[in-house]
Amino acid sequence: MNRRKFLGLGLGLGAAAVMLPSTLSAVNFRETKTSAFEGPKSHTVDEAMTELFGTSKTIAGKVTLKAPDIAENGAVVPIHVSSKLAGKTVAVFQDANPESLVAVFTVPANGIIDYKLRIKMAKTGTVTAVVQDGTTLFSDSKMVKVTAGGCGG
Amino acid sequence: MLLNIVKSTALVALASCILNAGEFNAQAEKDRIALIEYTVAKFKDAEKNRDNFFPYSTDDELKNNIKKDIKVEEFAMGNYAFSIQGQFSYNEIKDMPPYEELVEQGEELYNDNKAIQACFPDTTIAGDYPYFDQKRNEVISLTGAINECLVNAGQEKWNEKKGKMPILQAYFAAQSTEAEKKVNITIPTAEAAAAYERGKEYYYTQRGYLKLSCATCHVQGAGKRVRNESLSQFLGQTTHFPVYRLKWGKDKVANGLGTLERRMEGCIKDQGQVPPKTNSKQMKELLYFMAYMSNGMNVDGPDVRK
Amino acid sequence: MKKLYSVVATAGLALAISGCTTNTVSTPSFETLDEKQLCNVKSNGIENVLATAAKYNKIAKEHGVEFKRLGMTNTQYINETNKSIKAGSDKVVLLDKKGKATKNSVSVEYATQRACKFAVSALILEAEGKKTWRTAVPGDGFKY
Amino acid sequence: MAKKTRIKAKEKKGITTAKVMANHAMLSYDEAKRAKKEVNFITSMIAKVDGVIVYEVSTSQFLSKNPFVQFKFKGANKGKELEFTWTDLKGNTQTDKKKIK
Repeated sequence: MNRRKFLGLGLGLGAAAVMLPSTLSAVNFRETKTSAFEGPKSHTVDEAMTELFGTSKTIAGKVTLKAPDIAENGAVVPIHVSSKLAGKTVAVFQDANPESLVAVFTVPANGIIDYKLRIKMAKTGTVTAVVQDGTTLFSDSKMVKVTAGGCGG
Repeated sequence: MLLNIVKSTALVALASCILNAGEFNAQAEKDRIALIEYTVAKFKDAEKNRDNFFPYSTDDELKNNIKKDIKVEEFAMGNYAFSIQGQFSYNEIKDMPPYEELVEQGEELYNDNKAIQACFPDTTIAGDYPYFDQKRNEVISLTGAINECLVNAGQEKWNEKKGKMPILQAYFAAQSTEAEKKVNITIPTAEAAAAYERGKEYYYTQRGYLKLSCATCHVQGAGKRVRNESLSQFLGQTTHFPVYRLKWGKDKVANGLGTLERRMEGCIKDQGQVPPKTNSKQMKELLYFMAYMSNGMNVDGPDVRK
Repeated sequence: MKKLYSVVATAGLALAISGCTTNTVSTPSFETLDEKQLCNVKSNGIENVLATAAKYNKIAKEHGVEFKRLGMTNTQYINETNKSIKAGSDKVVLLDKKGKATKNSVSVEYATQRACKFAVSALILEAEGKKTWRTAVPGDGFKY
Repeated sequence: MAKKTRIKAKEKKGITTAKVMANHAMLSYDEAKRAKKEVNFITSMIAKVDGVIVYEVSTSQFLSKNPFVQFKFKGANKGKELEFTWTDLKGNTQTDKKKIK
């Protein structure tokens, strides 16, 4: 209860701050698709995907997701998403954490779908990258094993 | 004062190296070359050499996770030299490593400390430590030299494992790497050779309740697994310190960086033994021996590990 | 040529001296210690075995070969066992790596025997190691 | 949040590659609870050249601490300034600039 209240407040502030500079064209998915990020029902990848895109049906292919087979450390998992599609929205999901949506990219006019980021994973799970091209969703998934890594102090 | 000592010993070391090369370091050179030959042979083709070197590894592991024909220089990367699995993460994280800001902090530490500047006018010295001081007849580690410099200048000692110490050392390492320096350990006297031998004996002697020697895991065991950890090879083990470890930096980035001594302590504890004190003779002689085994390899610190 | 002789001579001397110091530290008799007999709590009694543990662990510590397990040195282990006996407890509470009490404990009997075993084995291992370490060195005793 | 965002931007054959590392604890709900701190993480990142958006992402609590992102875009020349802004859950924002090499 507290948490939801707090989140609402945070988003309000965030929205206000974002509105100030000239980012009027920006789509803030945290604001418009709050439920996809934090929704009480969106705990699985499918549910979050539906909240975000209206469907969870994806076609495998045309998207390349690179991630390690075994993470060196669950706190720093490098991810690389790339695609030649002319999609406008790219999303990254994972099922190792209670909420599954990690990030949503809005591809600008000059943008190229070639994104790298480093994410946290609480345990072994599958990372999924989705590119929305028109009304079709293309995806690629990869399982990343997370163990408590490294010996010695 | 210390600068003079360093300068003079360096000169003497250089001179005696030329004079006595092949005398005091003859055994060490033999050991070094034998270690290179062993390591190269072992990783030439893991799958083919299974009977000799990897009797307990799975087919999948040997085929898909151990690289073939590794060059000597590559062994400085630790287990990432052979572990295909680890390489993706390593390369990605190395692309913009978490320690970059710490190297800059190290530069600030250096620029703000006149005493350190006077003791270490040359910042590209990471590959020259530990060295054998002939006047004092003992091994001097970089950590020891930095603290001695601070104390001589009336300043307080730094923690030998984390904090300012590895941060300054990261700056030295980065400078040395940029200047394309190589590991350059000399054995100038009979006493130095004896220190080297003691370090060697420590490395190869079984210790602790698990009866493991350093070599059990990192010579004979290199490339094998302990649980999910690929054991790194001895060759090149000291070239890249200080190291940023993801597990050390989990809560605070500044804690992520550690000196070689910090890493050694953790490793020796895992052997089931009380580790020697960071600045003890035993530790310094062990590091002296280990660094000699990486002689001629590129200094490539700081680096990042899991 | 003469110079070379002197160099070899000093090197030999230095090696002899250093070899000598390390040899005197470890008395060869440790290798023949009978750990099972020394550390048998039933036949020797807890107090005696704990005294044996303390005696040999002190030497192990001086030699730099003291055992450590799960964040606890053998010295801590012996001290904690002594404390428990003095307090009349039959349990020894284990410490974490910062020296703080954990939730885990073992019986005094077990702790005594293990402390003794660790102390004695450290010395036996050290003595054996002097003879065997070269068998692990590539280019020396290690053949592949 | 005084620490600067580290930015490296390089242009080659018309494509600019930007590597960015923001300085942020990225405390997730679980981590904040454990550390008894307030939850806070970056919720959006935007990069612009000449006022035109070249990168835009809405982010969650699952980005690593001191999050790193890399992105590519067309149409910018060497010498132009890349402006990178992040906003976190509490509404803090930080903007840093770097010339494209």
